[in-house]
Amino acid sequence: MHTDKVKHDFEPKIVALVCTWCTYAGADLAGTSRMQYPPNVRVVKFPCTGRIDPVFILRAFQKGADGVLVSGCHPGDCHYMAGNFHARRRFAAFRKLLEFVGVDLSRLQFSWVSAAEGGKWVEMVTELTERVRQLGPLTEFRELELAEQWSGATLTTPELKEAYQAI
Amino acid sequence: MKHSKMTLSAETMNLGFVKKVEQLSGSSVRRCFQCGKCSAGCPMRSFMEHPPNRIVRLLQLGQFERVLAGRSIWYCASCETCTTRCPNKVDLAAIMDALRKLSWDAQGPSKESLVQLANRLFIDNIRTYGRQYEMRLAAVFNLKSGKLLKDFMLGPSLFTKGKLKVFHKKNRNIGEIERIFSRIEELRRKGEAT
Amino acid sequence: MNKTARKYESAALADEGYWTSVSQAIRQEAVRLLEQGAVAGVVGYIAGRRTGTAMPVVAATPDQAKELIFSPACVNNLALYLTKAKKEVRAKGKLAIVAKGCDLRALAGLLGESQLKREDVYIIGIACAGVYGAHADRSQPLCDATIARKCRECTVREPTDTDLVAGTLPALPALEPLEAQELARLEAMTPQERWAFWKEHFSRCIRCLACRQICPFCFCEQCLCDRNRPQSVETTPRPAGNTAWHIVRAMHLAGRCGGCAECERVCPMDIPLNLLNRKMAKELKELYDYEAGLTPQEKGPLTEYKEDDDESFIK
Amino acid sequence: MTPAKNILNYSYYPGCSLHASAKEYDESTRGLFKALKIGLHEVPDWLCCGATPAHNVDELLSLSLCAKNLELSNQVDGDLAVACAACFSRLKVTQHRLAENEEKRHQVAYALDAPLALDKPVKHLLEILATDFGLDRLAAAVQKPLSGLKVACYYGCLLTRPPDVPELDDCEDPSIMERVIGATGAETVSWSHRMECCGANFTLSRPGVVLKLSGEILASAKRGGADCIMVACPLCHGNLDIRQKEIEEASGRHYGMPVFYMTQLLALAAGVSTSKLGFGSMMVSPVSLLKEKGLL
Amino acid sequence: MSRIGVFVCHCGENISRTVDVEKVAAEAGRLFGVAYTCDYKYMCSDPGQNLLKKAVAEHKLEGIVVAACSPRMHEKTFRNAAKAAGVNPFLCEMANIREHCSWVHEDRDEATAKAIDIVTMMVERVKRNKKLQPITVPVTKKALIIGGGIAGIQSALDIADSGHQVVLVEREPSIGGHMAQLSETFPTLDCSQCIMTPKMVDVVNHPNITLHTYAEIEAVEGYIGNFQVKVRKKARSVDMAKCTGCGVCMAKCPQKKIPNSFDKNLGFRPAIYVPFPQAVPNTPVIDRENCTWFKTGKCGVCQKVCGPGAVDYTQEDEIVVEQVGAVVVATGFQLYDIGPKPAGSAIEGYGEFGYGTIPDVIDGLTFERLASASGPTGGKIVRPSDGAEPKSVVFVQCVGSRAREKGISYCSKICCMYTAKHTMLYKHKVHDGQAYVFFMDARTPGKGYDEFWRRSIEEEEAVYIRGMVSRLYQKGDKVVVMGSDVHIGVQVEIEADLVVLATAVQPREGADTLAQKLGISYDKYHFYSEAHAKLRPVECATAGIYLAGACQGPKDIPDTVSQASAAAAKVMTLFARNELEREPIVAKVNERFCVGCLACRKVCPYGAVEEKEIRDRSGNLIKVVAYVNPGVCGGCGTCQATCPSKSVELDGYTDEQIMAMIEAL
Repeated sequence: MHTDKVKHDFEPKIVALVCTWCTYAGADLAGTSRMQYPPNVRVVKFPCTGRIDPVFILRAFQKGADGVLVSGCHPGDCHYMAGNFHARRRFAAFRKLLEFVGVDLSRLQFSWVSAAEGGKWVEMVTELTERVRQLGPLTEFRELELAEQWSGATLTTPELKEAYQAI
Repeated sequence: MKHSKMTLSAETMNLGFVKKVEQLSGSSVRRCFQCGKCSAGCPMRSFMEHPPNRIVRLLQLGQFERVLAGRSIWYCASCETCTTRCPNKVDLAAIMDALRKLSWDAQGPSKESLVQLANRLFIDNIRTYGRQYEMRLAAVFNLKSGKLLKDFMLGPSLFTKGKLKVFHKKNRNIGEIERIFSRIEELRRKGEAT
Repeated sequence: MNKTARKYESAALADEGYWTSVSQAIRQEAVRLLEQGAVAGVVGYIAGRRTGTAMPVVAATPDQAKELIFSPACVNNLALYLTKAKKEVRAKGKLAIVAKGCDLRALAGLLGESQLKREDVYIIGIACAGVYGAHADRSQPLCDATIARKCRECTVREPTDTDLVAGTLPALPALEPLEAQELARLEAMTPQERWAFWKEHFSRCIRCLACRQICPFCFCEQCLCDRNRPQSVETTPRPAGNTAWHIVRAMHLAGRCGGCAECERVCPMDIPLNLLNRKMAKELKELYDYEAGLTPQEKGPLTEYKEDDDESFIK
Repeated sequence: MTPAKNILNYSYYPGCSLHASAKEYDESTRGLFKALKIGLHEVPDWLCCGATPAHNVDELLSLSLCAKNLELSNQVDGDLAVACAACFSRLKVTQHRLAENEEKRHQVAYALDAPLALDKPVKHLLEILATDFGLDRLAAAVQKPLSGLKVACYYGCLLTRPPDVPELDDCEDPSIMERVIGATGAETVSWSHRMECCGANFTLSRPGVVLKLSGEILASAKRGGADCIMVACPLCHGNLDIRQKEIEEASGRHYGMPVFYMTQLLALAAGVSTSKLGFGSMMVSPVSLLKEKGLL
Repeated sequence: MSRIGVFVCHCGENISRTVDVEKVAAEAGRLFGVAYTCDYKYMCSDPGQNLLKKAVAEHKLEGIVVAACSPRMHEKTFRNAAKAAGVNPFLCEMANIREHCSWVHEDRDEATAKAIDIVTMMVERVKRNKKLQPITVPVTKKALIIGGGIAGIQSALDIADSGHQVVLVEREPSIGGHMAQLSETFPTLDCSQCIMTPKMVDVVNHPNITLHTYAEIEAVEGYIGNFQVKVRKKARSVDMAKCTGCGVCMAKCPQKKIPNSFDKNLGFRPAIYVPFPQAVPNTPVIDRENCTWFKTGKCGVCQKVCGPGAVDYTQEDEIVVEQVGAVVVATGFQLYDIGPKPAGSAIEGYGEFGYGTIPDVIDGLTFERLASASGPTGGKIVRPSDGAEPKSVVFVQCVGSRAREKGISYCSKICCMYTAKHTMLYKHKVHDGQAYVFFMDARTPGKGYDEFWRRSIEEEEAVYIRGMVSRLYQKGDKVVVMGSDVHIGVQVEIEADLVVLATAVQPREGADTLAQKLGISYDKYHFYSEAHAKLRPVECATAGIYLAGACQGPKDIPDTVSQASAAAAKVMTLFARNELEREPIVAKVNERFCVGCLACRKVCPYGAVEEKEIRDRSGNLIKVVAYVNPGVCGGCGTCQATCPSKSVELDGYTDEQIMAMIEAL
């Protein structure tokens, strides 16, 4: 797959939040089948997608991830019966919120990858990596991290400016 | 008739007829579970109003008039595909033979006359000459079916290619052949054969 | 925040008789309840010292109850006083509470989330014409120019499932849905524009957490955002932490928020917080046909599921 | 290799068609067997097997006619060689049916007015060539290899069906024709309609049926990349060769596909004089094809 | 400060071929808190494990990261090694640098960089891992079986034979269930009662089985190994200890014309009765609704004639409390009723079949009673309307089943076979009769099943007609069946003497109520849900509760018996241990901060969350919080993701651990 290795200017950081029963096992299968995919992904294992708090996704973006993949068992296959059903609603709502706040949703991918779908895991990781590579680094959160609360430029009234300068 | 309602009862189901068909063909009719494989592979399916599986189905319900009235049995090419592939060992080709025989004996409840005519001439030829003479068969068929000019264009070229013999002679043993025919007729008269 | 020039009508939406009759009904019931000893106190409003103001009160005696009023200045969501966050009020025993439609939705939510038992509270619902907005000129009556944005599109003016309804709703004209328009404006923006919009707002946040304090649903004893092991949300008022706070807050309120917009009212930095809540409510309605209502529900949209929920966003 | 069976001798039942429309089949068969030094002696006074029309309406007649032929064949030594697929099928079916049905056996015996003599092995030419004679010897006898000729082997219905009767080859995936002609160095193509029905005896009563079914066969052979079709049945030959021009007219497609009897090609390879192969009798002339391949 | 050891495995060359293992070890050594690193050819080998144990001792390691293959491969190996070395096994984690790194990447630099990241993440995680202890739960070695049909009987006998105590609870006055009502059984046509009654007798005679008939489950509390069950024994009005089963009371009871529901109301019984002669226990009950004594206070004949003085009109319902360690639910099925349904029911009846008003239209179970030698007609097949022998019988399959319109989309599974059986029983008894069967598909997967079905057609000459019947109506003394043969596309009409409907198999009424008491889940039809459709077909998701028979889905007798024995085997597996030990990956509530909104309870797939009251020393309620029962918790963590204040945490996957991994990036 990557025999003709191209050096890219930008290697995105991808964080994958996966459940241990399906997607983690699917990624293992990709390994045992010696499939190849971009090395940009870092996997965090959960017992179930039901355990994945939206805060983790937010935190990953804040801490430098350029893309986040969330993946678990197909509906009906959850080891815990219903964890992924709850997760599905939670993520459906959360991505709408992120979108509303102005986050580009093409950096956030949700998928169902079963323990038998090594190929789908490779496809998901490759797709997201390549897509995020095209988008470039996620600068918005990084800029926020660097920004301070007040800068004189946002102060609108002379009194406030004066007060700010006095501090 | 094809679409009219069917009332089922011990009286309306002619199961005796079905037994006769089973006896003549040596094949069970009830075994069929209507998988449709016979119809799926039948080369003549598109020429039949009842596909082969439906013929068997009608037999299962003892509906012999519906079977014999149709042209389907006369459109069977005897290619044996159905029999070969039937998962239940229903010998449909033999059942078709039996049905044609019963229809033939009943003197044509079917509208299909051309195939019956061809068969009749073919057998008559054997009785008369012992062997088949295609020219004669074709000519008489055309004459009797009223399609005088059918295959008119083929005739001369076949002739020049030496494929049609105008003159033909009877077998030396034509007497023995006639005996076969007449003895079969005798058996039937006596009710010792169907 | 909408700075487009608009002509506001200053004609009163309800006449003085309406406000008086509502106040009368509240007082009468409160006095009766206290005299009979049916409740230990009535959570309601009394007039503020300045004209055009009102403030929450827990009337514990019939005399105090005679002071109760209802006016356009009764902006507070009193449901807040029944949550565990205000333990001293609850400790008094069974309470009666004066509740506008939006407050009722909060009460229904609290009932559904085991924070309150219906038998422990006597609800005096108000047929509510609306209350003042955050920056309203309170010398004017309740009118197109002074009414709160949430009230412009209120769907719960007539309370249900209460023990008593105070007042009769006057006929009200249809008002321009400013908040819905603002929501639509934001939705029409590109993600970059929206990011810029919220970045500007969130960077002004001073993390006073008034939004949290005023919210009837923020009844947690330990807020996730105050934790430091692990620190999910940075606590200092820097843009990164502020953004995270407001996202987490909106997420935690999704499927629960009753739309009282108190968060937005109390925000000293004028951050349009209710837009976030409105947005989530809208999405949950579209996705799961869920709406916060006046009746307590066994499960919220994010604590239940259907096997055939939409998953078009999942590959 | 196998010293035994060096001299092969057969009684021969040509059937009606081989004396008429399929005379080139008869000629080439005799030519081939002569070249291979296999004895072939026609059964005297044979009669029509009854073919499809007889069994279609009168099974007893069909059985009786075939039983009579089997009886007649005993006048000549050697297993009974049959060229026509339909005759072959009827003779085999008769042996089969009468073996398993005592009632019918009695009826037929009465009709023939003689004790039944049905035991003579009935063999199709293909079986004789592939098994009795052997493919090695057949290959050794080749004088003019047919290499370069792409042949579509057409089995039709009756060579292999029904499964338990002819016992010639696998009834769904036979290869005997390919193996036999392959011994001459000809290339056989893989194609879809090897065993589909050509329309058979509807050629007389309902030629429209033949135009459709045989048309599909020709189209399939063309798709398979064949230069020509090889058959072992006069009726199939008649439908594919004699009616080919009509099929072309009806479908608007040009095939120009010569249809050989298997023995024509085998005899050609075995060095039999082309004048004895009846190429001139074919409606679709093979001359240009054979010239192109350097076989004429 | 932590002292963590990082062990990097070469896995022969599987890892070291693409990952620079020395570099990974060296980089890991720079991490804060890492006290020791090394790399080794095969960490999972004995020398590799010894290396780990030695390093723990020498370097006083408090946490271990093994960078090697997938934890699914060797986590257990290394956690055992850690345990042997004196480190809590839950402080040992694996960094998957083989399946997730060396095998899927080719570029050595990139793979090495990724491996370092993976190790770093795991180091940060291990720093925050807590020592966890396996959870142990004691096991009460006594099983409760709910339902005394063939499923419950089989389970009860199997468990009792293994030496464990069994409590069998049956709602009806006798055990036996539906199987006791059947005439013959497919595909062997042996008599149902002949094979059933010996088993019923075995139950009542078994020293390990306590039988409660005419009893229902009142309440269930507790969890795997420790259930407390309240059983309501309905007042029988007959003292079981005194009754000899002589039957005089039944003979003398003046009230004799009560339709016997066991016989599908074809026959009658007295007010004091056993449902059928072979009933177990053979002790009558008084049907208080129909008894003259209970209705008017007069009569008392049965009491007067009872020699042992067993009849006791004053008996009251009794609550028995049983402590059990496991529960087998075997409540079976009921047949769909084609009659009109009371308002509020989701399932409509069949107006086109006359809503059950045509007397000669019966269901399959009624036909069983007609054909049964011990049935109300002594095995003679007659029409209910006039008692005449039916000469043409039409059987209609899939009535209610596979009919989404009726709210039942599933296949009832047994009807194809029992209808084939019915045609045979009919033909055996009425030789000149003709059986017709309207069917949509014939579903006969089972040993000898298809052959059986074919026999009904080929030998017994039943006429099968593919197509659903449109309508039934009375015409004189006949029932006109309007159907169609879809094979030939022709409408078919039959004037039948008797019509037998193969009505859908449904769960028992009240299945949902029982499920709520047990805390098990059920599907939209109220069939109980197994934990996994393929791999855990007899267990409920709720630990310690097992399913047997048609309560889980339509099932025939062989399948039911198989499942019943399988459930028994599961119970015996549980009872083979004195204590249950389970991975301590369970959720725990921080009671200090929990405000008791109970969102966790709403999302918990296991029903593991309960309310817990916190009181001060003088007993005043301080607050209500959530409590996670560790015996029931499955460890999915959905509660934690849902909890707004994160007052419930999943051990082994705490926010702290996960945040540390994310932040390590």
